[in-house]
Amino acid sequence: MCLGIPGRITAITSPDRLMAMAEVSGVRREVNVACVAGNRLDDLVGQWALIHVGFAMSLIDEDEAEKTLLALKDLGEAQETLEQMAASQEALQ
Amino acid sequence: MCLGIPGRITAITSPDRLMAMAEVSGVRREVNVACVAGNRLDDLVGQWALIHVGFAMSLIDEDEAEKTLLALKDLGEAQETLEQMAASQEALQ
Amino acid sequence: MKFASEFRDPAAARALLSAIAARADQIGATRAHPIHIMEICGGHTHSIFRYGLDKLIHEGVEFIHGPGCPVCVLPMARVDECVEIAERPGVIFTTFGDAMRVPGHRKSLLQAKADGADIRMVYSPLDALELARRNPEREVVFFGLGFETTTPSTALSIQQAAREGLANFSVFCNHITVPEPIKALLDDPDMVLDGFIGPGHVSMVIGTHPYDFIARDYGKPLVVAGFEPTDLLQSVLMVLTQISLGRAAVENQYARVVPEHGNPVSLAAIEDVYERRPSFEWRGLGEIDASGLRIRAKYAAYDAEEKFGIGYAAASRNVPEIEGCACGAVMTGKLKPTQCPQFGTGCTPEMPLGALMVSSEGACAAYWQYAGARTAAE
Amino acid sequence: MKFASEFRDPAAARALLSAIAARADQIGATRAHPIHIMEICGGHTHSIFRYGLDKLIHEGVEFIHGPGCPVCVLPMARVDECVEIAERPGVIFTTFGDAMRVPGHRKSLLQAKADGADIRMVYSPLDALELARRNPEREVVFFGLGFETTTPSTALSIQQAAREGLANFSVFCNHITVPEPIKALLDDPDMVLDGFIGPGHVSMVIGTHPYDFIARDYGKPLVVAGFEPTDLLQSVLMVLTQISLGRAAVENQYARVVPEHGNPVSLAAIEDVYERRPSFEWRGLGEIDASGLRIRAKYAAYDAEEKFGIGYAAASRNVPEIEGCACGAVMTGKLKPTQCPQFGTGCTPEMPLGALMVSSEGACAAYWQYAGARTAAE
Amino acid sequence: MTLRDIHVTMAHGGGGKAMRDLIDEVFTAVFQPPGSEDQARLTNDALSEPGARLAFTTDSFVVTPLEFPGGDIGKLAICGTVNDLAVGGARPLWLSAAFVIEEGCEIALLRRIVATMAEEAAKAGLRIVTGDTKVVERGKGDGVFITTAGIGVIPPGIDIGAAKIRPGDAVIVNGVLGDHGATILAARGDLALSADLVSDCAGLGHLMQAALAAAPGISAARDCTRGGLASALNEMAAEANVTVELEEARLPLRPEVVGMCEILGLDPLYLANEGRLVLFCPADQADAALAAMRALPEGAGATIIGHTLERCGAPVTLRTAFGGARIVDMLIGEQLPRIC
Amino acid sequence: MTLRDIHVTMAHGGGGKAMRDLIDEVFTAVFQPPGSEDQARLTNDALSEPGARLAFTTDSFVVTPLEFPGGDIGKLAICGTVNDLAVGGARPLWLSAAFVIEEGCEIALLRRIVATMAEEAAKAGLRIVTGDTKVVERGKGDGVFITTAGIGVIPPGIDIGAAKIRPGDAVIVNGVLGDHGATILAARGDLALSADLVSDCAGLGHLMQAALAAAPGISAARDCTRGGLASALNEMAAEANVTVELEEARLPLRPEVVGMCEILGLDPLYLANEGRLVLFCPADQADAALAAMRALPEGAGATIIGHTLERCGAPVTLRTAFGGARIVDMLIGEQLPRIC
Ligand code: SF4
Ligand code: SF4
Ligand SMILES: [Mg+2]
Ligand SMILES: [Mg+2]
Ligand SMILES: [Mg+2]
Ligand SMILES: [Mg+2]
Ligand SMILES: [Mg+2]
Ligand SMILES: [Mg+2]
Ligand SMILES: [Mg+2]
Ligand SMILES: [Mg+2]
Ligand SMILES: [Mg+2]
Ligand SMILES: [Mg+2]
Repeated sequence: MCLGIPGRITAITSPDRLMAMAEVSGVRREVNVACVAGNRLDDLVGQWALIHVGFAMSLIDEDEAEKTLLALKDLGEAQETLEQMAASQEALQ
Repeated sequence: MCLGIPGRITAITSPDRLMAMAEVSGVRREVNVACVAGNRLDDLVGQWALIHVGFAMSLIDEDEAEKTLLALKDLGEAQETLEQMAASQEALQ
Repeated sequence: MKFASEFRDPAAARALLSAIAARADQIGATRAHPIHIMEICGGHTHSIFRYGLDKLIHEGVEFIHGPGCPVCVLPMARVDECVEIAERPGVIFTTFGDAMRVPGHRKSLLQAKADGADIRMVYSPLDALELARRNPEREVVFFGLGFETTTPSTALSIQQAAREGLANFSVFCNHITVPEPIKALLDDPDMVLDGFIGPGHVSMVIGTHPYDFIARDYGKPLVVAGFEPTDLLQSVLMVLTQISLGRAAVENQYARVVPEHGNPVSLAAIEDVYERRPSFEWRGLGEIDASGLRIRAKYAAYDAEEKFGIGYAAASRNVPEIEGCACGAVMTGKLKPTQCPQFGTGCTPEMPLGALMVSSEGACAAYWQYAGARTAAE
Repeated sequence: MKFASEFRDPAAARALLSAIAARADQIGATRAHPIHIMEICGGHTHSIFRYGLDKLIHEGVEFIHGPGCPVCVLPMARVDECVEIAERPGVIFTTFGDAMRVPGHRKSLLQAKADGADIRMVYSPLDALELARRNPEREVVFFGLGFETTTPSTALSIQQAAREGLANFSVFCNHITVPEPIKALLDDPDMVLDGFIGPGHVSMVIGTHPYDFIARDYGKPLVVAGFEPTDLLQSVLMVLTQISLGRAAVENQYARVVPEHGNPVSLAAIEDVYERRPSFEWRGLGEIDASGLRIRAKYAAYDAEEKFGIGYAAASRNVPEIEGCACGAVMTGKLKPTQCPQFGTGCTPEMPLGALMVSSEGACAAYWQYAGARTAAE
Repeated sequence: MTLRDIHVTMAHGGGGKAMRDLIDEVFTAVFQPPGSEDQARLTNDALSEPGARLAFTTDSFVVTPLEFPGGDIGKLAICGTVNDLAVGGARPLWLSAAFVIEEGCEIALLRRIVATMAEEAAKAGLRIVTGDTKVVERGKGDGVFITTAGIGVIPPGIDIGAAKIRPGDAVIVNGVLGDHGATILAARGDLALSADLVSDCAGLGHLMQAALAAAPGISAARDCTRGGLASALNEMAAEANVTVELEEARLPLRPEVVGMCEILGLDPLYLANEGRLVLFCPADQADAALAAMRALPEGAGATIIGHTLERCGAPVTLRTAFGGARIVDMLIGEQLPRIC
Repeated sequence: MTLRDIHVTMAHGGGGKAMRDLIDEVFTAVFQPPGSEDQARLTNDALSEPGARLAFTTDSFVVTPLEFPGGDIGKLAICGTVNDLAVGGARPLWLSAAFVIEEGCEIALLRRIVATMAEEAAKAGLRIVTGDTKVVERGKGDGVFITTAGIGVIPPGIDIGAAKIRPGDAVIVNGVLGDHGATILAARGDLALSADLVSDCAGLGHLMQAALAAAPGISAARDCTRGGLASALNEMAAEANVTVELEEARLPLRPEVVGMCEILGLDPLYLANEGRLVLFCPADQADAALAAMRALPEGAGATIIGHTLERCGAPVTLRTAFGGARIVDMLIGEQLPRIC
């Protein structure tokens, strides 16, 4: 449910209707930015948002994304260590 | 202008709307008979009428038709006589 | 086909042609100095060419093709109005097939249909009524076109709509009458006509007396004629006979269909539904007094002019007709179709300039199609 | 694709799968006695099958596919009403593509379209608004369908229509909410679930707190998750970790998109436009209290139920669902799709019987299409 | 039978299982084309005979209503292409059939049409070897359109065509004219006319072969479809630079067709036929051609309707029963019913 | 130029002069078919070579919009039929083209379409030898539908087809997938999406000949049109009774196509292509085939996307980049955009 996809706001197309152009992998669509519009609409340009049925529903928090990826990386390294440990243990036996 | 064609009334199809079936050389069409309806609609059945744009506009007077044809026939015979006379006159010369 | 094929008998035709030739010679008619007989009705024009009567008849008898094709005399501005109505959203515009190709200034109905207007060909105004019944959410407009023959059918359809209270049916009324333009022609000082073949189906409705003035006031014979070839030839013979006898009367060759006083039901319907317009424009002939009918106020609900705010007013009629079109001169017998500078070049049946090229009853189209009087294109 | 491809990294996935396996072993989860984790959202179901996660994950972890596909849970009677509205003359019925194939008692929207209804697929309610602007003579109805994620877009569109005074736009509102059915599932005495993957895009709107009751009152962990494969695996790991630690909390794996308190603009729009219905029917789950939204009286002009006189009333809901359909049992995790007697015989994606076979997010269709769990037909 | 739908939906054109089911059950099961590749692979000995030529033709078929007395669009689609091959002296071998189906079309109707096609193909002695289906949205089609293409073989030695027509040729048709056009006019219903008429739709392959065998001097032939006899003759006479003189009294016309034309102000010479051909042959072979044609049901009404002259004036003229003469012109646009 | 109309009217389909003018000026003047009889008469030496077979195929083309980035319906109509011949190993020789035109269609548009067709036919080295036009009323068509049929010759010794596919064959496509489908989705405008995409529409006759010359062991080929790669593979694998295993990481996809699919919830494997084929060849000839294909512009993106196995489970499976696996099923109906 609720197919959503990250897109970058590239331009404000109609300030009074709160419409902006969003781009997903080179595909452009005009979207409504009411849900993510702060005080200055122009600040949206360049930002990433989660696009759903023609609406920018939420700005994507790049720091949080980074944190999630870091956690994955850490886990990967930990797993590697674990696996190496398991392998050397096996070798010892 | 005013393409009209003789058709035979074969049945009354809707007495209140004054509609009847007319037939022209085996082609049937429902026509309005308001213009030719006398007191008894049923009397129309079997009669010939001049059909124009879906209306029976005039009943065809068979006697008059006969008279016209007779006149043509007479003329034909007269012409023939004339021609024969001309021919024999030529032959005499 | 009963009451038709009997009147197509070649033997009878030969006799008639001989008799006509004899009369013509008797009068002294020659190719150089022909007798001019106008067949008023486009249906007669059609029969003449269809059966090749123009080539069979004595060379001293020349047919002049009159203004009796309602499609041909319809002014362009009126076609424009048809298109305007037909293009309104929600409208189903119904028309007889022959009106589809008449050019307007912008386009014909055929082109309007191609451009998306919902235009339907019908055989009868009854079919338009039926469409209105079946499509209550649409406005069905019938293009009322024609002379006195057709006029009653539209009137009866309007009366029927009124009886049923069919609120979505209306008629764009362009009905016109025959006697008035004939009078206009006769009043033309250049007029060359010697006699008339009268439209049989018009007289089936109005009888023969409306033509009395032609014989009485202008001294020209008129014979109301049927549409089969021997009908036509017989009528020509009757006209020639009158001429040879120095008479001028209204005679009825088509008595099997035409009652002397016309059809009372039709006349009553016409009287009930229509009134005369002060004047109406005829393509090539201009405005002619009292020659057009409009729908009476009591039937205003069925009058497309009222419904769509398109009133006929001579004042708004100043949209110019096409330049270089000689339709008027052809229709009045002053020019032959082939003498029109446009014939076959600017004006062909594929791309008609004048209306006489549009309908196969138009004199120019008949010359082109049946008589092979081609020029440039051939 | 930024913010997407990074979360599809195979190496990270491998690490997550190992960690999951370790946790599962630690808890003692086995194929015979698995941990049941429900992914509530159909989008998650879709990702699981698209990336083959069901086959990659430790055999002691079993995904139970929840009621989170709005197309799947739509009751048949409601589809019938869609068809009824769509078939009215003058209506343009707009819908998301996935709702086209859902069977009603008489027909689906796809069939209604084939039968002549003017039904158009749109990507956004904004496109429906635009259709209304461009077709002022038509009634444009938007089929409002979806959970809290989609609800604000419809609300904002209604507000926009109101601002513009677009009289020919309305919404057939079938929006439903996530927490209520979860509560209903948890109240089921046969319930076997050990934890939940929460729908990330719903929480993007409503935040994470609406799920607090799950941890607090029912002692089950819930992790709000993103839709990329590592998002899902990471969330599963987080659930397992909670279980292994004997904790039950609402956690947010999808913090890059989901703010703790949701989106205030969306929430305000929802509050402005909708109110809760006393209850709403879910296919397979029956009536659930306060689980559906309707349009408030102040926006009645934009409410298709008002406009077309189709009110939702539980009383009129007694049109029976199809017999033999086990959708309810599948949606509550009691049966696997393949255990439904209709699966693959009476019910296939070409001719779906139950809704879980219609949408590619439905558990049955996913089993059929992606997992190859074919039966009879193969 | 996995196809449970009553009507065609967009799904049946989507390239997936629904489409495959439709094609398999409705089309392939009946036509039984050889193989299931994207192209039929064919061989025929007659094609490799020295001097043999391949004949290739195509027509799209659109008609309202889709079913009418005497046939349906499927019968038209087979006969039309068979005839376009036949009039060139070719023996029809293979046909392709492509369908553009409007969303909402009844599947039962498709089945009936396909059955007619198979039957008519069998009569003509040929196979439908390849095909296609597309589905268009409602309002973007009209039930079904069918396009057939046909391949035939013209045996060595046969070389007929309008350019071969000579002054003095007899002009022959195989039966009454205009039945198809008049039948469709009535069947369409908008003019509310009815008549006991049946379309003349028929395959003329065997007839043409028989005529050619009996009268090897046949110079040219055409089927008289859209635009009727008049259009076919105008085209041919123009190309041959002759004048065709028709005799009105010899034109075979059913009374109902004449009646329909009188009512609507139409000319039967322009009415469409779907099982009528006009052929030209030297006067001294006309009797042989007639006899061969009359021996077959589709040629039972074969008759001479005129002859060719050195070009004089118009390409086609008509001597009226009446003794007059007129030009039979090419139709301008479509024939529109007249009232006035 | 006697055709002065801007738009097509019913008159242009009526069988008369208006129709002849349209056909002469818009179609015949450009295609220049041999002769003006109802059927083209053709000869080609390759056809009478012993062992040669005739290939015959047809497709109807319907597309909205009629013109789109990278092509128009005319280009589709030529390339589609060329490709259906080519994938059977046939050398395309002749085409027929039948047009069903909606009343109101712009004549200038027809001219553009016809020009594209002539150009594309020339590229493919073949002639459009016969044709037809019909006009349907507004609301009973959709601008133009074109049906082409094609005749080609399969040289002696060439015999490829799905039934010849063997386990271990490499599966090759000639370029990125789904460009056409995504381009049309965007061009249609109802979803208000735009992207700098261009249809992949192309004739693949030369490409297929080159591949066959370089890799004579090629077992089978299909163009991946409606239903996309997934549907072509499902059909072929089912017929060959093998399993095709695709590798997700090797599927060539443009970012814009992926983006469009992500936005709409579509799967690019089901998007239509009009210049893409999938071919099967023994693993040891794959490099030769690839090299030959890459030497031509329409094969520049040729790449191996998977291989065949003895049948195990589903006909087509996909190993995700991720290490998982899933079935790539036949599409059910049409692919509908999802939101949820
Ligand atoms: S040729 Fe054309 S313009 Fe001239 S009179 Fe005839 S119809 Fe009018
Ligand atoms: S197989 Fe069909 S009926 Fe059974 S649970 Fe799944 S969707 Fe419902
Ligand atoms: Mg053809
Ligand atoms: Mg043909
Ligand atoms: Mg032909
Ligand atoms: Mg095909
Ligand atoms: Mg239709
Ligand atoms: Mg094909
Ligand atoms: Mg193809
Ligand atoms: Mg193909
Ligand atoms: Mg043709
Ligand atoms: Mg259209």
